[in-house]
Amino acid sequence: MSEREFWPEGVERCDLGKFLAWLGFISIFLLWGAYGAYKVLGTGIGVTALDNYFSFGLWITFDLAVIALGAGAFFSGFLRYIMRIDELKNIINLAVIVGFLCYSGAMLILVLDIGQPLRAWFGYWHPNVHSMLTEVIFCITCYCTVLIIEYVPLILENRQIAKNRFCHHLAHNFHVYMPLFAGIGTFLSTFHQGSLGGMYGVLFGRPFVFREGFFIWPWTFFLFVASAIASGPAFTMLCATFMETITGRKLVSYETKKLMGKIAGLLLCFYMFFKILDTYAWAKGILPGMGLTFDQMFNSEAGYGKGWLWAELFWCGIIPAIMLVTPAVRNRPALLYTAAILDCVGIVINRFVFTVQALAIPVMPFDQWFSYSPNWAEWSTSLMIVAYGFLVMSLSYRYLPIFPQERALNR
Amino acid sequence: MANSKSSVVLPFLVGVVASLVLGWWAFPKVLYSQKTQPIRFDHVVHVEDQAMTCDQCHTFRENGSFAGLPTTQSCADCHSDVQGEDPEEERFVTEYVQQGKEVEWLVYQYQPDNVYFSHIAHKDIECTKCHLDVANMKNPPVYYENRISGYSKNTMKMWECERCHAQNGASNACFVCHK
Amino acid sequence: MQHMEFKVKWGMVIDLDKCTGCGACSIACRAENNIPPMQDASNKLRTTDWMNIYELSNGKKFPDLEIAYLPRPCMQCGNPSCSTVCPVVATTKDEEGGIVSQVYPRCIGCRYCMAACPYHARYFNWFDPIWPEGMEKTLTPYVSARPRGVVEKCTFCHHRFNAAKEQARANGADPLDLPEDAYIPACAEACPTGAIVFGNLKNPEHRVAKLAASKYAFRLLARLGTDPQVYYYSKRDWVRQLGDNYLQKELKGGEHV
Amino acid sequence: MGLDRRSFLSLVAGGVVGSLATPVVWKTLDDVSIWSQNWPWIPRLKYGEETLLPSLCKLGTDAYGVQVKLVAGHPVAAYGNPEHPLSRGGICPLGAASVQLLYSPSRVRSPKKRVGDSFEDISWEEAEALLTEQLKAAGKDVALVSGDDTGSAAEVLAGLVAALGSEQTYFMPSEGAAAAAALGLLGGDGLVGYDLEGADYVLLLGADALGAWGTTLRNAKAFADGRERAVRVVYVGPAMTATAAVADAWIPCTPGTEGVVAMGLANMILERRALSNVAGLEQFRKQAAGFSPDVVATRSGVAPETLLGLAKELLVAGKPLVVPGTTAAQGLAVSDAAAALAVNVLLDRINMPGGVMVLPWGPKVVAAAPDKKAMMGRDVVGYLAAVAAGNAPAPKVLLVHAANPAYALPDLKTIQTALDKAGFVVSFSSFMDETAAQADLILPDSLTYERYDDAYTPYGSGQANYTMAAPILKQPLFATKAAADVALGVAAKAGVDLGFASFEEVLKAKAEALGLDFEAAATGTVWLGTEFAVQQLDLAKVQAPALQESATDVTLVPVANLKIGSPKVATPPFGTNVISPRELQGKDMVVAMNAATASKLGVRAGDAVTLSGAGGECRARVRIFEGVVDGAVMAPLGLGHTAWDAFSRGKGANVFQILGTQTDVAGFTRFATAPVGVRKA
Repeated sequence: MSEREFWPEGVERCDLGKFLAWLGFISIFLLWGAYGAYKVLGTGIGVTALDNYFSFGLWITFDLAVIALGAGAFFSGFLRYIMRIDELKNIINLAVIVGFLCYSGAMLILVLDIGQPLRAWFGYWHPNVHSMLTEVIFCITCYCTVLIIEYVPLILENRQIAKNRFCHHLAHNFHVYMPLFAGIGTFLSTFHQGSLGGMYGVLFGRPFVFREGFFIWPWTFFLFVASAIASGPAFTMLCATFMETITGRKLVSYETKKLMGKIAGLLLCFYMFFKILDTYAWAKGILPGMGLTFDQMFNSEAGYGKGWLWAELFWCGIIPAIMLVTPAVRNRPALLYTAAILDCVGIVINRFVFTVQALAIPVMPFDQWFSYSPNWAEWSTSLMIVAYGFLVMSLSYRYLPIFPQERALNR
Repeated sequence: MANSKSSVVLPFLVGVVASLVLGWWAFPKVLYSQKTQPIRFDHVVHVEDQAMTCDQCHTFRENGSFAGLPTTQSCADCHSDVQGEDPEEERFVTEYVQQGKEVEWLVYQYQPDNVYFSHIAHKDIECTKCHLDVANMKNPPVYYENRISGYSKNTMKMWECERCHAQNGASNACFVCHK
Repeated sequence: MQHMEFKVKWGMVIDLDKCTGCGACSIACRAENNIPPMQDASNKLRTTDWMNIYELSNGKKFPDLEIAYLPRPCMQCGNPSCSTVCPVVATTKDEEGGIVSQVYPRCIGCRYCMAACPYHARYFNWFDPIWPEGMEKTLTPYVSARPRGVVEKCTFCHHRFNAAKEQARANGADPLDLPEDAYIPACAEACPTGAIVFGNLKNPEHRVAKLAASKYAFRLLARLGTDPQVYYYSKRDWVRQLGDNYLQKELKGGEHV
Repeated sequence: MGLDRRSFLSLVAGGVVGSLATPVVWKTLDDVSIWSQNWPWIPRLKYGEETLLPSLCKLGTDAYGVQVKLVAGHPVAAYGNPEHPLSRGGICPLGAASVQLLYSPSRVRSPKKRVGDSFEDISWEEAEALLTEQLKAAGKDVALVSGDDTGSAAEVLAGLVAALGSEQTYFMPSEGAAAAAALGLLGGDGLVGYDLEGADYVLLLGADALGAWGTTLRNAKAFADGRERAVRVVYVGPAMTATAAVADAWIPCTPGTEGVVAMGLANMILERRALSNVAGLEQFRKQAAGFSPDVVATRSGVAPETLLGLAKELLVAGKPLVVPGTTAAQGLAVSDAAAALAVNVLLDRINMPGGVMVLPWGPKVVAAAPDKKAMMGRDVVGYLAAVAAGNAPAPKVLLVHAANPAYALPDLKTIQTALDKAGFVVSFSSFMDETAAQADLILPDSLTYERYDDAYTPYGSGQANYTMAAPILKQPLFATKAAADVALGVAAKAGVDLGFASFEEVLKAKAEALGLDFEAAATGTVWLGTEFAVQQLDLAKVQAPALQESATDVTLVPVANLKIGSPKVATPPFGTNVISPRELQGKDMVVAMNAATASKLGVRAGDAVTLSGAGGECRARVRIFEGVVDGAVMAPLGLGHTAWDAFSRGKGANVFQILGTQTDVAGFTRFATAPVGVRKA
């Protein structure tokens, strides 16, 4: 049986040697990251650049960013299965895999990031129901399970595996129940995206992120949900485009991409509206209430200048929002992709400043600004997760029928 | 079809039963190592024959802390020389008293450093509520040590402490028992 | 977690007009609480000092400069920002006396509490603790040695509270009605100028209660709503003003401090 | 029945399902987490009976009572001793770290003999025999440098050296010696003390009383009590020291001009108060007249109205007290001390409640030993400089006790030359300090907690006092021995009779001489003297401080800081954390200067600079700090060790290296401040 027999039916893939060379290239990062992980788990998190002021750093930023960007999975699922936007079937498989990679990758990083991974299950056994993080732990692990359940039928659809009748039926049954999982996933995902925002919003000792509440949730709860669904679809679409560039094959129709861009654009408009309102209310209400001013929240010498804010709100917020809702822009691939990239970058900046800048700001008047930049141990392990994503995605692309349009588009 | 069914169900049941046996019977045997006390101390001789009370050896100090096990010094108040026939006593006198060494007794209720337990706060409770009833034992029981955690098998788990505290209206705040 | 009220509220008043920044409190704390020594302690973002000493300045030019030293233990907040966020209930404020607990064997090391605490009172064990050979024999029996990967902080020498209660029980006294000075933390005991005063804030007879009620007393970042059980005391206006953030217009009246 | 793939998978699946209903997974998960809570490589705590024993802390220049907490007979922590008059429950940073210091990696754990460039462990018999042999060969060419000017151990060692026929017995520099010399200059006799508890106005002329000067802990308690009584404390000095930070006022003055300020005050007081019954008043008045407010202002930077304010405050105060001193807690000019003493005389503050107290020299029990007064009157820096220059014969055997002259003396290059010239250097150091590291023989002293120790009236004490400490530990932790016991043993071997067989006997004799019960003393009873010798002071003999401007623009102000260390000990392991970035950044010492000085020198905050002085050069980083007078650079003392251990070695620079010396009156060397050059590194 040749390796070709494992490919999805009727598609072309690069030759095995080239593919293995590609995997070898990816493995360099995996190995480097594995070494970093070994040092972190073996000697302690002290090998990173994290410290008692910056207790959160690249890892948490990375986690939050990928979880936000991975929101394409639950939101596309929601639109496809619950809202019945049929067009999305062309990209939903990719969205699921991207989502799975983002969430499982974030969990792997968390294993490194918590000081006592052997006790990680305490979050279940001894939960503090008042902690937003508890909610995050519950929802993320549950949702990760949902994503596995959504990913499994894709694996079972491999040409050879599907020959097994049991697997074939199993995959089919999974598909039948997919709306249910999509529903559960939507519920879980909305909550933990929100809880991640809530995690920051409740920090009343951190004027940069603290927000007043809406019922039991601080504003950031909703802002994080909105920002995640505004960037997730764009990221999924970018992933598809990126894969097309690498493989040189057309995988998703431009119509579908435009639709994803439109969805992202509308949501981004929605998000930016509230984000700007929120920023204004924060600067005018919360900060003065704490005896602080807007200017005190920024320090360009330490690397936390207002540039980040303008980049996040204007260049990577308002601009892509306008671009994405403008049909003329959406019709031009280069502009669509640019807008999508800006959208994603904006959300990453948001997660970065909430994580790092929030901690850099001296709250005690006699304290000072400090800077943080990640070191090799954090980069290597984060890149390892990226490499892991590439690895799984490469294998999935090569062997699983992810893109229903691929045959037609490459005829 | 019948054949194929049995080749699924039977092995499955075998697997279940085998793992249950291994898990409930063999696993505890593997998990715990057995240790014996360095000296075969006979409580009965002291309690019944010599009519000693628990607090003659297991004393409170002036500051309210609990001295726990007696030191060799305090045993030597009586056992400066061999008193009886017991070869273990003789061994105690020659190997510990005469050499001024402390006996490394194994504590069945050993709690780790992160636990704070005040005996004086519990002094109205029967010792045997938590401790093995060694006062009625001629031979010290076997000490089972968990190979993974290093705990004694008899070490009370937190939920047991908490249950009793809850039943008696005592605080279950973390710092009541942790340090 | 709902706000709990206690009959006894252990508190501290630190007189910043008496603190010379000598560091004895911090070292006494280290010895008492088994914090390992550090060969290289120059990166202050990585050191563990339950009692950390900040230098405050009025920011003026020579010769009008004034400085003050501010020792910062855990504030044992009445409304802690840290304990509510802990996902595994490793830190709580639930014991009579109001000391915020930190239980090392429960902590999973997520450091969320550190992100939450605006006082930087919480410290992470970045590596396993190391004592120079033999020095581990000087570990006190009071506080368990912490492995890497868990967070720790000042506990007002909680073990001394326990010891005082044991002593009271041995004396046949009420362990929850301790006389003044029956329980004081190592830092307060060590302070050469007696700048650190400790006692029950709810007992009007205790010196802390009197000092805390003074118009010269203030608390760090009080307007955030943390409700600390540590008070500071200074007759210098500029020192009190540095205890919290104020907008320019608020300072003109000067009534907030 | 063959086991095909399907049935194998079923078996495994059954096994998995079944085991979920057993403790295997759950118990293992739980036990693994418990294991993570009690990792075997994390040290376990030891439990046992707790005891509290009194002892002494002599790690700084102070000597005060502490209490050591023992658990099951093992020391775990040092606390202040509420019963001790010099600490009253307080403890200094070195004392707080003292128990852990017992296990410092730099402790010398057995006698060592130099072999080429390294050391060889030897037995005590061998070590004592070697010393005996060297002493016999040296004849009377023996010298002693001791850093313990309160204890009887130095008396025993000095007794040995004197019995061998040598007068070369020295203490390390101290302000006590300078103050006593100043008193002597004015015709007085005794140790100088200050009744800080009784004063209602304290003018500190440079003395960093709450930093590292004198009886620091007692000063702190007196200060705190004084706050309650509204005692005003004014600090005059070149930098914002620990004392200045909490004093009621800081009056900046040009470094080294505290004596000038004192003379200026004397001048103003003389103008405002009619005095009689003061010997030598007229001659002194003439001297003081040279220190007019304008002259003082020019020289010291203290404005005439400020000076006048001080003078008035002194005159109105009921019990004012003027205390001379330096930020370095050593190297004080005798003339400055004399000037301050003169002000106290003018205010009639000698042997008055709240004034300057003249305390008796302690009893001497080792007959052969030189009088402490004589020993304190000798200047070690001058002696070693003379040895280096060849003006004095180099000792064939140099005994170094409780001192680290290779680190803690000014003009280190010269000192080094002298040490190199010494024939056979014997260090009694407990630690591998700089002197021990280059000694020919190390006879490690036990630390106070491991042996008998005592202290008689550390400098500054308001009344004479004597504290004894019995060993806390039954045995020294390592193969160390009390230096005094070694000296007594070696004396016997060398055929010298010092009259005692052991140090314990010396202390018994001392207790007896003071009329103190030995057992009581050994268990913490402190003897307090109540006699103050009547003094006939003659102000005519005051030698006023020189008035000429210093030659350089910039002056170095070294500040002693107990948290960094003392002339005796480097930063202890438990002390590294309290050293702030204001003193040490990475491996660089931080020096402070105000913005005006920095701009004049063309340096900015964070710049690496080279400091150069008469003694040499060192590297530092600049901190802009407005708490330093114009033209001064403040530097922390106690950094820059080259020996010791990783907790102190290679951190910052040793300021002693660059400190030059000036010859002062009464044969003393002054080095509290020194000219310094600053340039970008």
